[in-house]
Amino acid sequence: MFVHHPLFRPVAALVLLLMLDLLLVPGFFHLEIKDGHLYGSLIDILNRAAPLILAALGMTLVIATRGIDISVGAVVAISATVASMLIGGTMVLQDGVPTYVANTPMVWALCAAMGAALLCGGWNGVLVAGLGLQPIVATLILMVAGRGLAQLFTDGQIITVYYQPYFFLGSGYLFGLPFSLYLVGGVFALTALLMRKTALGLFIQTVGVNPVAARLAGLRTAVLIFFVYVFCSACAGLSGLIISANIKSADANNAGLLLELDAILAVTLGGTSLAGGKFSLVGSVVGALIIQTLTYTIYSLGLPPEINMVVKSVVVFLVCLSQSAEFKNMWRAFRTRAKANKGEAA
Amino acid sequence: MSSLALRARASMASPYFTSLATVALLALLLGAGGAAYPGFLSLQVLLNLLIDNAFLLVIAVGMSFVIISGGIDLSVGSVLALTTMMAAWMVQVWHWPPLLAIVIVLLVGTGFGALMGAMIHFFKLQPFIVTLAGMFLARGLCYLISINSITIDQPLFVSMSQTQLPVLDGYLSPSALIALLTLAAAIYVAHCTPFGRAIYAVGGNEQSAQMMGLRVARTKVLIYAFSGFCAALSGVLFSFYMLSGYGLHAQGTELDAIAAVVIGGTLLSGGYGYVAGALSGVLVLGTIQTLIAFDGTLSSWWTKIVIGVLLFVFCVVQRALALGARR
Amino acid sequence: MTSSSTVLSSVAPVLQLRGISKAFTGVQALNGVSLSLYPGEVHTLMGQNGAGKSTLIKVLTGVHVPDQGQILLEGRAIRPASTLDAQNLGISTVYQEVNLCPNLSVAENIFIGRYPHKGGRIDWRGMSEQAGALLARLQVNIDVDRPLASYPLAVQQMVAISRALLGSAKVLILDEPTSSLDEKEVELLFSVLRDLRQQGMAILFVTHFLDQTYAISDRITVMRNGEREGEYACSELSRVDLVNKMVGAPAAVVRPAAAAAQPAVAAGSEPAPGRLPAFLRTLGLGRRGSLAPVDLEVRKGELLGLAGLLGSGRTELARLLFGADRADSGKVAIHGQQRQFASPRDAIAAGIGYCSEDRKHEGAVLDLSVRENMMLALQARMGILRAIPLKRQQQLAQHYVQALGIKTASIETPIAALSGGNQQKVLLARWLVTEPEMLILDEPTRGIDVRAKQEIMDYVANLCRKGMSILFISSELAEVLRVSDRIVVMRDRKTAGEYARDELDESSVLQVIAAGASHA
Amino acid sequence: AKPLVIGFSQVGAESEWRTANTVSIKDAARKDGITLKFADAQQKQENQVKAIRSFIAQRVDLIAFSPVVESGWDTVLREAKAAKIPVVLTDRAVNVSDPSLYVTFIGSDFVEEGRRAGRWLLERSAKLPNPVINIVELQGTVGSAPALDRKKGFEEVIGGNAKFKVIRSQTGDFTRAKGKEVMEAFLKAEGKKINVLYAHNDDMAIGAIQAIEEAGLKPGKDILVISIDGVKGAFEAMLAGKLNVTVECSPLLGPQLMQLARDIVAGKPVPRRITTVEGVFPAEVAAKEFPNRKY
Ligand SMILES: Nc1ncnc2c1ncn2[C@@H]1O[C@H](COP(=O)(O)OP(=O)(O)OP(=O)(O)O)[C@@H](O)[C@H]1O
Ligand SMILES: Nc1ncnc2c1ncn2[C@@H]1O[C@H](COP(=O)(O)OP(=O)(O)OP(=O)(O)O)[C@@H](O)[C@H]1O
Ligand SMILES: [Mg+2]
Ligand SMILES: [Mg+2]
Repeated sequence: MFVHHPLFRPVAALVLLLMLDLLLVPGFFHLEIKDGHLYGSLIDILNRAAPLILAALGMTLVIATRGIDISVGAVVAISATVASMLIGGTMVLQDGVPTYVANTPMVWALCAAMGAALLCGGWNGVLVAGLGLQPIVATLILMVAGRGLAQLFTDGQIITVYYQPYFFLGSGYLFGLPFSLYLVGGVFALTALLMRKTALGLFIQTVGVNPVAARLAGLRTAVLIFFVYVFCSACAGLSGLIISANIKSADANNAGLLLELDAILAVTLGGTSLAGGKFSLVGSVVGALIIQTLTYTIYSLGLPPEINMVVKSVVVFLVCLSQSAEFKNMWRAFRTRAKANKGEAA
Repeated sequence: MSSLALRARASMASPYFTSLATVALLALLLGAGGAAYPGFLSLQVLLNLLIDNAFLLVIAVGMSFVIISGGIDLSVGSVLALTTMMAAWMVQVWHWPPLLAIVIVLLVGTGFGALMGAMIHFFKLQPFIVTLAGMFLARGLCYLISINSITIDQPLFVSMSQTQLPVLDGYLSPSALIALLTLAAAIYVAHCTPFGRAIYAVGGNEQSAQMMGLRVARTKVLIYAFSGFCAALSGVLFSFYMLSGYGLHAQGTELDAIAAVVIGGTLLSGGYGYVAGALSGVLVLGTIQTLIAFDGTLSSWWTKIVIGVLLFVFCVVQRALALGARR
Repeated sequence: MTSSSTVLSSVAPVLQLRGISKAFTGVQALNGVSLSLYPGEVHTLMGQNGAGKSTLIKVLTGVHVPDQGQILLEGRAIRPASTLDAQNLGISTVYQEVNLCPNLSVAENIFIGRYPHKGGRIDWRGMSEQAGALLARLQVNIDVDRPLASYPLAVQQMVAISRALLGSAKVLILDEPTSSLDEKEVELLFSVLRDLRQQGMAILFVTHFLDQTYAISDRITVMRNGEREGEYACSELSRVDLVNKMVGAPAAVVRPAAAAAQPAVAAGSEPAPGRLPAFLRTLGLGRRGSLAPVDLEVRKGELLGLAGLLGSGRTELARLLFGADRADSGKVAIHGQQRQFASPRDAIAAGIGYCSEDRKHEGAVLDLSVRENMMLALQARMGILRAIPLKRQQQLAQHYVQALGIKTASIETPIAALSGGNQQKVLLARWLVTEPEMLILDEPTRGIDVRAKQEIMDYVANLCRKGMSILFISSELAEVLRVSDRIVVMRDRKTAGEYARDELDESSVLQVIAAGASHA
Repeated sequence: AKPLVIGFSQVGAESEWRTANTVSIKDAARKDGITLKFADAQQKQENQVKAIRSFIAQRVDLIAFSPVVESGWDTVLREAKAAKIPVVLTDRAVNVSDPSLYVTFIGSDFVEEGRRAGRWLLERSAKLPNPVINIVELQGTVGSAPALDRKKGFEEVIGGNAKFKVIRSQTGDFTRAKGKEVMEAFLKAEGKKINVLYAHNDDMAIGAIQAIEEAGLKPGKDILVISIDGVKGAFEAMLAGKLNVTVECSPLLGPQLMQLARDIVAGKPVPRRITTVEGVFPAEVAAKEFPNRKY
């Protein structure tokens, strides 16, 4: 029965939100072809959700091992700045005519950026798996210092990029759809494959549920934990590229600010427990979409910015409640009692 | 003899030991500062650590209860802001008597926490998410009250803010005193009352605690209520400190508090730790900041990096000590 | 039906269960079970793994809410909504899985919830003293101020019992309290229970040991497949009948445990144990503060039994052999060549498997399914990339579910939903699938019912005949004697002698273990 | 004589503008041979208070700081006064009960910047044919001083005028990413109705411009774009004809501050309020101005 499927509730929540938009936001589902690609609210949502989805995917595995990674935002900033600085390019005025020049070949720049991200992941991994620090503190270190590093590279300036091919990552279109979607799809497929076709999924869950048993069963717990942090940072790095490519610049101080919170939120909205163990990649994707749709809805409803937070919190509360079996039971009990009372009254 | 060795091993590997390590390292940090910067070890600088971090200490105390019980509370920073906002609004705009205002905000904070605790326990929701939502809500409510900052010139608040309790040739603020009292009370509760022990039990193994017939529900709700109360109290201290209510106050304080608690030797996984650790944790963070302020040459980003590095060195040394002890 | 109830019918029952039913998703755990408990009796609940004993207990102590039926305490209908309610009503319970807080001290684990007070604050010293006294009553002499986690399962079991004995209850319920205790401890426990019975307490007792059942109980209620098979006076029911009633169909004749079974290797044409080639040999293997240096030889295809009292260091030895703890002295040689075990991986690579005594903390991965739990060790050995195809996994899982008679809704049900004994079987299967050269079994039959126990041990003995070496640790001397080819006795964390199986019998081995007759 | 010691508490490094401000002050100090104790507050008022306390403890000759927010400075400033350390505010005012708590305030006036933006729109709109002008506003961080004041100033000017309608106003947190994201939503919701975009800083404007282009419209033509700060990026946008005007808010307070510090310590009288020279740069003058932008 699909109603009992763990994914039912998150998906239902998403659908509900979309329905709301359908009613309140005129032309929300309206899609048109603009210079050769799809254009409309839904596309925007998917496009903007891309970085969050990536971060959430990485975070899912970390959380499955009973860990947490709050350095995601910092890693985003780092990879964004590294890429942007290397590609860079400056505008020079040649007798009044602005012209653009690029620095490093893009491939190298991207590799360097991802390399930096992997380094960050390795760092987190060593702290957690190697030294056995508590995940939240271990990653807190990078969360604080990472942004500092990024700003150190850029000297606190916003690095603006003038290099068309790079923009393609963030705002380019392929077969009418945003290119970032293909990136996300790729990463998702890869991860799902790893979980299905290899024993990785099983091992990660085991480590999350019962590390002692895992060790006695002969798992390399340390290696596994190390891996998930590296993976998480890699995802963060990639979303960093998308973000910076999208705004054609890298803002070391603001890029991916608080992204970690949204990512964790997405994972839990997707039905994965922060206590580790069973996890759902699809769930996390849905969770991310819920968040982005909500943000977008707030913008397009034209609500005053003061109440953004309240709305967001209320929705989160509701989604959580909708996922709590206990709440459902109590609700039922309440309803039946109400009915009974009516019966007596009659 | 072997059992003695065993005991020694156990005790040194215990959070008790890590808390001691924290204190030792703190002393080291202060010593280093004193050596590097003239006037760093002056009494007033040390007292300022307490004055400037009084509000953080109070939050950290509440946070230790939550963390020891195996939970987490991200809403504290926002609740703090909300408290300052409400207090300011009540005394400045509605001209309510300050004490009434303070009582009200404390009640509101406590209720807010209790509500979250109830959701967490009865609906089996995850603390992280519930309190995260609580964090958004509290901030949001601030803006609903007003997006401007409100200056407080109410006499009581002002005097609380500007009174200086002489200590030797330095002085301490009333807030700092309140914070220390809170800490003392919390330590008593944690180690000498059934409620306090129940917190540890729940943190050790909630299901077992239930099976052993402890009032898990009541305990958990109370824990979050207490954390809410602490957040509100520190909000009051904060409004003494700043003499203003503002929706953007104390952003990210929840992380500082968590860091302080963990540095103080409490395990995030719950069950192990000491409320007293909160103090050492807070002082460590405070000292790091003071060091940077005294140095006075660091750019914004170097500030971040240095904080990170110091945190790192700290955690690693602490860890190494614990491991070395276990060997 | 039986006269026993008429005997007691003069007295009113303290506790009555009427037509209790409880269903979980997929299983009808209890189906119209009735039971009456009289003051001053020890009432034993027997049944195969998964019969519904623990569930019944959980229902009447407010852990589960029954779907149907009612509970009467002294005639009044009660509905305990939580264990606390049950306690307040005078029902104190020791559950099957030790339910204590590992982070609290032993003393606190006994007293939490009902601390002795002095002047508004907890009276710590008084508490420690009382706790010490309570444990001493069971002759467990440990430092009660150390965290519970620093003691092995057996001790934790004792602590749980002491907690239940604290305070004045009308009804005492013990769900397999003896599963990890040995004769000595059990005897101590029973003497305590007898006192309580004298004082008119009603005791509900669950065990899988026939001897214990007959040693202590006045009446026996047999459960089968969630239903009450019948209630009998202990005196009127022979062992064979009892087992038949538990199993249902008349079972193959049950050998009284003491009687010698087929020794693993003696059968067929294998050479006598003495001349078997060694698989593993240790020289002065030890670890400071935990185990004195041990010389041990495990031969190919033999079943080596480790006997000893609690705390004699058997588990420690096993953990060292498996690399779970690092040895700080001595050598291990596999097939004559030196090995260093830095972690279980190394041991596994060398063909060793280890089934821990603590299934809850060191074995079961509760969220995962029966199949996944079984595949874990094998998959770990094969590495991450070479995933075992699902088909193969299902075959294996199905095979062992049958071979070990595991009672589960399906191989995909989470292991948490299985009964204690069945979880134990799954964990055994986890290691059997890896087909190790040597298997270390630490209390493998803990909480497994008579029939299954025998089946399992015979299954294991069979593997021995096929050439697997087995190191068998059990608190049940009788069983060790029954199945082992050789027996190594441990005392005070060092080996206290080695004996061929026919050198020893119940009495002599007890001597060696306790007093320590010098090794001939 | 021993060199002058100034303790300066900066808000943070939340924007290019802020960084330029920091750089200017540091350079100026170095040039004048003044020892500068610099403390970064990571956008937190409590950190600024801590920093000021430690400056007092270090007995610096003068304390300067750009407050995160106007309110809540009484106590610590009293301590400074008690320690006889003069205090200078840069780029944001504070409201304290006792005006003698600080010597002077040097910096720009956010409200005035808002007004200037408004006035420019008034003039420009004269040339526009359409009867009503629909404006969308990208606010700064909710509750932050510049956001509040720039909104206020702008409304003061266009408020009374029935011709102008602010149809959407949402926060873009002063960042390009948010600016773009929000603008996208606006465009979907309002489409071609939008005539004018008023952004509280250049970064949001730059982000929004991208959104406008991706929507197939021409920023600067189909939609007039007004922003504040006047950072390099804005000028580049103006050169490309995508931004119509940026109201300067000069971060280069360094030299003035140092001079001021010398005077104060030397006991010379100084004015209570010193506004920095700031201009309004329409696209027309951008090319001329661009080369001599330092930030
Ligand atoms: N929480 C649960 N969810 C689903 N099924 C359960 C649960 N607990 C027990 N069961 C099922 O109920 C049946 C009875 O379990 P129970 O633990 O009462 O058996 P038992 O008699 O205690 O067995 P053992 O002697 O091995 O402890 C088993 O089939 C088990 O799978
Ligand atoms: N009855 C007891 N009294 C005091 N201490 C005990 C008792 N039983 C066990 N211990 C403690 O148990 C620890 C070792 O027990 P452990 O179970 O590891 O040894 P073991 O021989 O494997 O026991 P088991 O028979 O349960 O396997 C020792 O530290 C000892 O202090
Ligand atoms: Mg059972
Ligand atoms: Mg053992």
